[in-house]
Amino acid sequence: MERVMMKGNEALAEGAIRAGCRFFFGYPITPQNEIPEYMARRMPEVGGVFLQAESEVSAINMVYGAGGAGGRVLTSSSSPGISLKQEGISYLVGAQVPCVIVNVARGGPGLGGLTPSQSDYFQATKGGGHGDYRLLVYAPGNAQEMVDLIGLAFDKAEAYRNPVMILTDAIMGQMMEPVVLPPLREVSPDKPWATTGKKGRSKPNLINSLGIVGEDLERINVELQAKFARMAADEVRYEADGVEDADLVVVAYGTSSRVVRSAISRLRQEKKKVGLLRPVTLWPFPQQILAELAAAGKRFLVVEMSAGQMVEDVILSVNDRAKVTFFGKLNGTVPTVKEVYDRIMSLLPEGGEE
Amino acid sequence: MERVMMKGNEALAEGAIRAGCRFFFGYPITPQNEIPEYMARRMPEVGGVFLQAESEVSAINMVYGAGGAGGRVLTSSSSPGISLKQEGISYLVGAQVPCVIVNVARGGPGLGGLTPSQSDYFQATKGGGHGDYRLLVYAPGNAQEMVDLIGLAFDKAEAYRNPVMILTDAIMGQMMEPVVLPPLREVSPDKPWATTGKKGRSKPNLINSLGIVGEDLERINVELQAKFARMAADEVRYEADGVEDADLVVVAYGTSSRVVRSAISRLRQEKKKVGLLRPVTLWPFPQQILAELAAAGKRFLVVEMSAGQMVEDVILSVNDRAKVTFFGKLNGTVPTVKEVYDRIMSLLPEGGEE
Amino acid sequence: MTHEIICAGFGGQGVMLIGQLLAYGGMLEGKEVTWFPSYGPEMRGGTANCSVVISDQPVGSPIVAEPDGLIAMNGPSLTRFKTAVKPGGVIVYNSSLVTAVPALPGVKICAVPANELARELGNDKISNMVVLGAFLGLTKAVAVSSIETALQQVLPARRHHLIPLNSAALRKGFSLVTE
Amino acid sequence: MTHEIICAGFGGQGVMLIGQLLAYGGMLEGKEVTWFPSYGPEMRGGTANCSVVISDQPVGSPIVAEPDGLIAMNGPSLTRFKTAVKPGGVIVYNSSLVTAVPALPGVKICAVPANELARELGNDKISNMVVLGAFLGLTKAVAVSSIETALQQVLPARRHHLIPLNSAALRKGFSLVTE
Amino acid sequence: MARITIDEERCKGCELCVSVCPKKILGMSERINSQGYHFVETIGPDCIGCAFCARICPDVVIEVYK
Amino acid sequence: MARITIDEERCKGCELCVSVCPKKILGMSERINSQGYHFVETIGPDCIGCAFCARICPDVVIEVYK
Amino acid sequence: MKKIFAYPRALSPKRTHYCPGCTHGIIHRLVAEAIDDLGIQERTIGIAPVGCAVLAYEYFDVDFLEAAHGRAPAVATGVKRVHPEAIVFSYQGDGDLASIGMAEIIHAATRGENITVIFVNNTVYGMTGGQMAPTTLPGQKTTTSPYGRDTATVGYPIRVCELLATLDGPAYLERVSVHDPQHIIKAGRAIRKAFALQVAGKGFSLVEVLSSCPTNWGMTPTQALRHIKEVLVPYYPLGVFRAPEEVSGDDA
Amino acid sequence: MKKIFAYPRALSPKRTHYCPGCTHGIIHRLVAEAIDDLGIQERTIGIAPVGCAVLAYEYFDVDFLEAAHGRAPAVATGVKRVHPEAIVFSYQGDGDLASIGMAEIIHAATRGENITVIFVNNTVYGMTGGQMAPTTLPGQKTTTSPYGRDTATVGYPIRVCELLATLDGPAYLERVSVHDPQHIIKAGRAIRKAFALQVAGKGFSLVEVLSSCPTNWGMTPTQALRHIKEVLVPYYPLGVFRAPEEVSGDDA
Ligand SMILES: Cc1ncc(C[n+]2csc(CCOP(=O)(O)OP(=O)(O)O)c2C)c(N)n1
Ligand SMILES: Cc1ncc(C[n+]2csc(CCOP(=O)(O)OP(=O)(O)O)c2C)c(N)n1
Ligand code: SF4
Ligand code: SF4
Ligand code: SF4
Ligand code: SF4
Ligand code: SF4
Ligand code: SF4
Ligand SMILES: [Mg+2]
Ligand SMILES: [Mg+2]
Repeated sequence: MERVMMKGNEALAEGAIRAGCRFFFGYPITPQNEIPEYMARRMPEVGGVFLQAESEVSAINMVYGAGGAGGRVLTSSSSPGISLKQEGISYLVGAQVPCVIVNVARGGPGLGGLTPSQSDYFQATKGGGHGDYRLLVYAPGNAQEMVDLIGLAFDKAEAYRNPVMILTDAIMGQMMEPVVLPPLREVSPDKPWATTGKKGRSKPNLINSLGIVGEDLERINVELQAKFARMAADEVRYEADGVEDADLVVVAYGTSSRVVRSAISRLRQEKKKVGLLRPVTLWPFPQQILAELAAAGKRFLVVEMSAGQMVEDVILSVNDRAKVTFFGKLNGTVPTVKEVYDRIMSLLPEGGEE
Repeated sequence: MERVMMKGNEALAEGAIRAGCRFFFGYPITPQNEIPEYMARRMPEVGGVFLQAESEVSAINMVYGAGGAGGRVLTSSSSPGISLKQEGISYLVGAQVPCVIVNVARGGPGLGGLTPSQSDYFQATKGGGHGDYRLLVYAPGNAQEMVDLIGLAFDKAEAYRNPVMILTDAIMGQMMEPVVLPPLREVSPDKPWATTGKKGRSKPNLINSLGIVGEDLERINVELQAKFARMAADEVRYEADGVEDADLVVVAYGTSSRVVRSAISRLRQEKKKVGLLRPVTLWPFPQQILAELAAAGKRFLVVEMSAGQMVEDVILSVNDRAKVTFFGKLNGTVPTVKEVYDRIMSLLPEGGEE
Repeated sequence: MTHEIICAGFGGQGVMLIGQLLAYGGMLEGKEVTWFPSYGPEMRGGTANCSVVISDQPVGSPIVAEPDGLIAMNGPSLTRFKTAVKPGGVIVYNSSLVTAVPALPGVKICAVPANELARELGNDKISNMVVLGAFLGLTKAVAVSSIETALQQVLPARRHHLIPLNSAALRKGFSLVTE
Repeated sequence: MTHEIICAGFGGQGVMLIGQLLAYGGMLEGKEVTWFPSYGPEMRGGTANCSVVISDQPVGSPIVAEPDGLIAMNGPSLTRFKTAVKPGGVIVYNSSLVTAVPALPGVKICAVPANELARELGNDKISNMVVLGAFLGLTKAVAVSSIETALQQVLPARRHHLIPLNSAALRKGFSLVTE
Repeated sequence: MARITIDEERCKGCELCVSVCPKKILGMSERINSQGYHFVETIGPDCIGCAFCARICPDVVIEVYK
Repeated sequence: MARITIDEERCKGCELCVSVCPKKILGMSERINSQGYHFVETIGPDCIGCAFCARICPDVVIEVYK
Repeated sequence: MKKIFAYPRALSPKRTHYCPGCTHGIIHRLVAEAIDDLGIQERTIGIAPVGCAVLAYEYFDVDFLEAAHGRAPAVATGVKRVHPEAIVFSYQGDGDLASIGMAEIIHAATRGENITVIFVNNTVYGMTGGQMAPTTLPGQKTTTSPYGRDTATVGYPIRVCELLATLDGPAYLERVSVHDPQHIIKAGRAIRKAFALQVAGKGFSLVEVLSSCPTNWGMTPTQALRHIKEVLVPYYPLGVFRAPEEVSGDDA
Repeated sequence: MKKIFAYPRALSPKRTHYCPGCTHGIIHRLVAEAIDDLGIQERTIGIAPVGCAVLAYEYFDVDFLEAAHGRAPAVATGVKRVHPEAIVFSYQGDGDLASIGMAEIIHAATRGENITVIFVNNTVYGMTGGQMAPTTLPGQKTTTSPYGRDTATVGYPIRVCELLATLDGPAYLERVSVHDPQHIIKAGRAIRKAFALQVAGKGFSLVEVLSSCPTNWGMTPTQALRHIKEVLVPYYPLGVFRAPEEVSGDDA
């Protein structure tokens, strides 16, 4: 199990290739350029296709074509580019085209900045595009998860015929960390629905999201909702660290969970009862464990690099606003370990404020 | 006060013109085409500009230019087209450019259908684009409100230097109803920030959302959040009808509120204690009144033409999941009065199920 | 008092217009009204229909699911909507294009050979007005004179010369069921 | 034991590389490590810096706000980061480009005339390695030999002929502070 | 010696075939099909099998034999 | 009789001016400015005021007098 | 007697939703005949646009994907890259291709993407009710140019073949019309050639077909064909704008 | 002695963030000089792109809007429609204008929108670290064409002036270069003319400037200028692609 140092973005790209991804369509944008650049070098080596699209809009529609035709396909971008893909994402869900979409998020709104951010949580989990839809959303917590979750993402995308999003950020993408790479997988899942040319089939295949008559559209949506319900039941992932004996559970994902982890490890040395609940899937959200922890009397601190987005899902899970406190940093800056440490201290029983 | 019959879309268009809107940029899409078509005829009559853009993406960026230059500017579209505008909307908020955006929503996801829908609620209220941002979102309940709220929308957009969205649907847009039109207003609000050419100013004006250094971006966001807090405090609107003595409060907006109203008026004749709470602003959401009603012991039924979106905000307001029931129709069909009636009956104490 | 009406037929038969006239007429009489079209791909070639509500109260849902009045200008429309009509309701249909005579308990059904009558008046295109006239005669939803005023507002000026003809068709339909 | 290090300098001075070498060396010694660059418009012309964490524990935040080690290749970098260094920490700076000698309570400060020393070795470009060597001598964050192994992996093959030179620079810096 | 077949139910009565038939042997029926269209019919015997009618028909109503 | 002025702090040491001066009287200084760039300096007296250096300078470092 | 004009195999027997006399139907038939002729039905994949041809997949008996408005060339690219041996075509209207989809068509063309584009130019947005298109003629009245297209404020129509002909990527570009049987035969040949070139791996091919929209032009179908002949053809000259040297003649 | 070459008034005194030797700086100066010459500083409004020139607003002493990537022509259109008397220009890179912004530039051009576009073609995405652009030359190595641009798989560069010259809308299109003082003078004249035409209400004008990116080309600034002269100019011929008859000569 050789460890190699890789940037998160490159680890993700190599992870995708090892998971059998052979089609990449994307458009340059900082801070995710390492992904297309890596793919440009690497895809020809494995007989895959790297194509730089003329825009994010075009890229997501190439993904729609490639995924609809049965290819294992990836696109990546960062916040403004992901906004441009919203129509396409809605189409992908509506037509049940599997694919993986990576958002290496940066600060917004608008042009914003190249600094890391977690302010695209709503967009990823509630649906930035139109219509009732859900993406399965993974939030890696380190470079190793960049590798592991992208592999999982392709499998899940195809199992559910639904796009899967990896929501990460500038820090996770730019940071180098040691990773262990899995072997190259050859995948050729059966996709009887894919448009390949009829090839003797009696009925042509169709990739489509049109329901001209209201009842047709309703039927499509009933089917989608049933699928989302299955995903919600089966796909929740999270990491719980020291939550059993904790008075306070800090909920954080991705980069902010790392800062929180640093703060908590200091606090633990000081014998404070603080735990970390790190959602790995942002949708479906780990509602149940949070509800259970709430029932067990814990209080919660949500730390995000945003004005407060995931905190809504925490409140919806805990169903008791009074138990939830929020600490956010606005796009552009990352909370320091000290800030988080201080905030937790202020919330602990012995911390004074209570 | 002459009443004239107008389609909702046309009422909205005329309302915009009477409120001083002189710039319209848009791209055709059903079921909102009456808006650009009306503008194409009407704008030249009032010395305004109607321009059909080459796409929704282009339209929203023309709006950015016109709004940034100080014009009172409108764009309209329907669900897929609104998805395409998400990057632009995020830019408009980031650069604090006032404008009004109309979504005459249709069924999704994807191409969906032309049937009415309320499944773009999340997109409108939580932010379909990237970054932490909010739009002021109005949901008209009849043709008269199409006229009145669009006028208000322009005033608020300029007061807050923020885009305002009108979220309505295919039924509200296509339906004809009598309206009373206000007189034509001449507006020339002072916009010292607008790009007009320096015209002797010592400092050039700049419309921008870039914060290259993290701290700059944080400052921009702190300013925006302060503005959103003011909007949240001052701009909530709703209609409460018979909620005081109600056991059950039905929460619904736009088209579904009309169906609910029909059902409730039957139920009232049968002496059932049912009230209607109709949010007129979807953001800021009428949290407080709902919290108060919950505190007074009411239960809630949320009716939406979606798989359940506003219901999250109702739960967040009420902060007690047990009190809230949801009835949704999936994109494509509208609940019938009878369906709503039956559902309410099943929830009333004497309705049997309890 | 609330009238909930569906007008349906082939595209081009003018069912949207008679729906609008009903709503407009209602408004002129001080009522609350809504008019709502079915639209979209159905419009093209196929059938078209619209819902009209005329009421003393503010109108809730503008979509009529269970009409108390149905105007059916062709066979497919009649087939599609007739069973939805509420007991006590009225159906007026264009018997020039519909052969089967439906029977529905508790619903008043009235056949109007509209194309023939319109042709007698010299213009095939006003068969919709004949049927509307008959509908008004049976339901008194709005007065014929209100529809005539509405015509002035709904028709573009270049078509105003057709108003007398439309009037005549309306009155012909009306008298057909009232005399 | 955790080392939190910032390497900073002008773009082109090779500060990113020495950061990566530190992280890579740490990894080769079985440690948990992270390397994180500052990037963006700053890269161009201006200053560049990176954070390195080397630890026995899984690394939390990869951003070093309060370093216990600072490598500063130029004046602006030293000015920007020196006050953040924790008590007990170490600063190694390139005295060829920095004139002012700072004094900070509880922080060990070491001046390395890196450009001169590099030039002595025959190549201006390896001043970064000289400073890194001195930093390793003072902190023992990783062994010089680990950095030498890391060089093999970090440098592209076409640059491997430069490894002996880099090695010499490292050792020169190391001996400067240890001998 | 040629003839055409007409799939009456597909015909939309657009009259394009009528307008191009060199022998002027196509005309519109008095009857309508289930879609409400007056469909096309042959009104003369002199078909030369030029297939102009078939080629211009947007609804592929006509097949030609020769 | 001509001369140029050099705004040393703006200079990025790109040497474009050096490459176009017909009189070869521009060269790079040993010194660096606050941005770390070796800036340009005049190394000869024969300026003819052709302004080639000024025109090609991307940073508008040079003004020319004649 | 032999059947000399038969219903194409690649066309499904369904009735179309097109308006009476709309030439979309003719173009569908020509595409189906080309597929039949070349024997490629089992490996053809179509991309339907958003536009009146949104339901094209109902009418062709081949695999299909419905693209977002204007994005058919990008979708076709995705499909073709996964199945280089498949024959991939998009069918697009003038609003779809020349307005919202302008970037996608230009870039597919300049990439020389080995696909075939059937571009139906009817100078108007048919499906959405007759709004102005990038191809709407100067002075032409539409629902969004109610006073006639005013070039002073909204500019000039775009000639797509001429535009694409400045690129190095395309292998074949031709503009045809379907306003009479003779031109329909020529149009059929052009469409067949475009597909044949793709089969031969020659790269990007596009056939622009001048088409009618009697509904939104406010004309009878016969008047509409005359309008194509008398007004459209003079503005949009017919002809070949790019052809590969290697493949000669109509029967390529 | 008189100052014969002075810092332009319309340029702010700030230091730019451009790399040493990057010709973006020269082009900025030429734009500022045109504004000075025509005396329009008080009524000029610029649109900055996303690209290396993203901070252009820091360097010009005129009102500015920052556009989303590729959308500057749409933003300029919005501004111009509100202030027809203002002089509106966009400043765009080749990725911005010819890739993501292709639809916007073509439609602004075909509308004959009375704006001026300064199009900086450096055959690469400068800001994001040297990825392939639509203008990247065949065989050219970039970070996303690491084996050299392969026309067989990613197609051919786009020549923007030639493309836009097929439209009826534009009033003025010229391609210039800034690789030596003589060409810089010509480029300055073209830019001045483009602005002058807007002042005269003649409609859409665009000047394409062949520009260097020493950083991403991996060259010294001097080598980069030689590369423009020897490699870019032959591929992208300099010259006027459209000029209004009414306005003649360089001093229009
Ligand atoms: C993103 C988006 N914008 C707009 C529309 C609405 N729309 C549907 S079809 C169409 C234009 C159709 O015109 P054209 O492409 O010329 O095809 P035609 O109907 O004339 O054949 C438009 C604007 C849409 N569906 N999606
Ligand atoms: C929607 C969106 N996509 C991508 C980007 C990232 N991006 C910024 S600049 C740029 C390209 C710049 O290249 P060019 O336009 O040629 O300008 P240059 O830097 O070469 O002057 C890209 C892709 C972005 N900011 N927004
Ligand atoms: S085949 Fe020719 S002659 Fe015969 S009906 Fe058709 S058009 Fe007329
Ligand atoms: S062309 Fe076809 S659809 Fe039209 S009338 Fe003739 S047969 Fe009927
Ligand atoms: S003005 Fe001419 S001669 Fe003088 S320094 Fe500049 S380039 Fe040389
Ligand atoms: S061209 Fe300008 S920036 Fe470059 S060296 Fe000369 S003066 Fe300095
Ligand atoms: S609207 Fe026009 S293009 Fe569409 S089907 Fe009808 S005639 Fe054809
Ligand atoms: S990256 Fe290239 S284009 Fe950008 S500033 Fe540097 S040299 Fe100029
Ligand atoms: Mg069209
Ligand atoms: Mg560039």
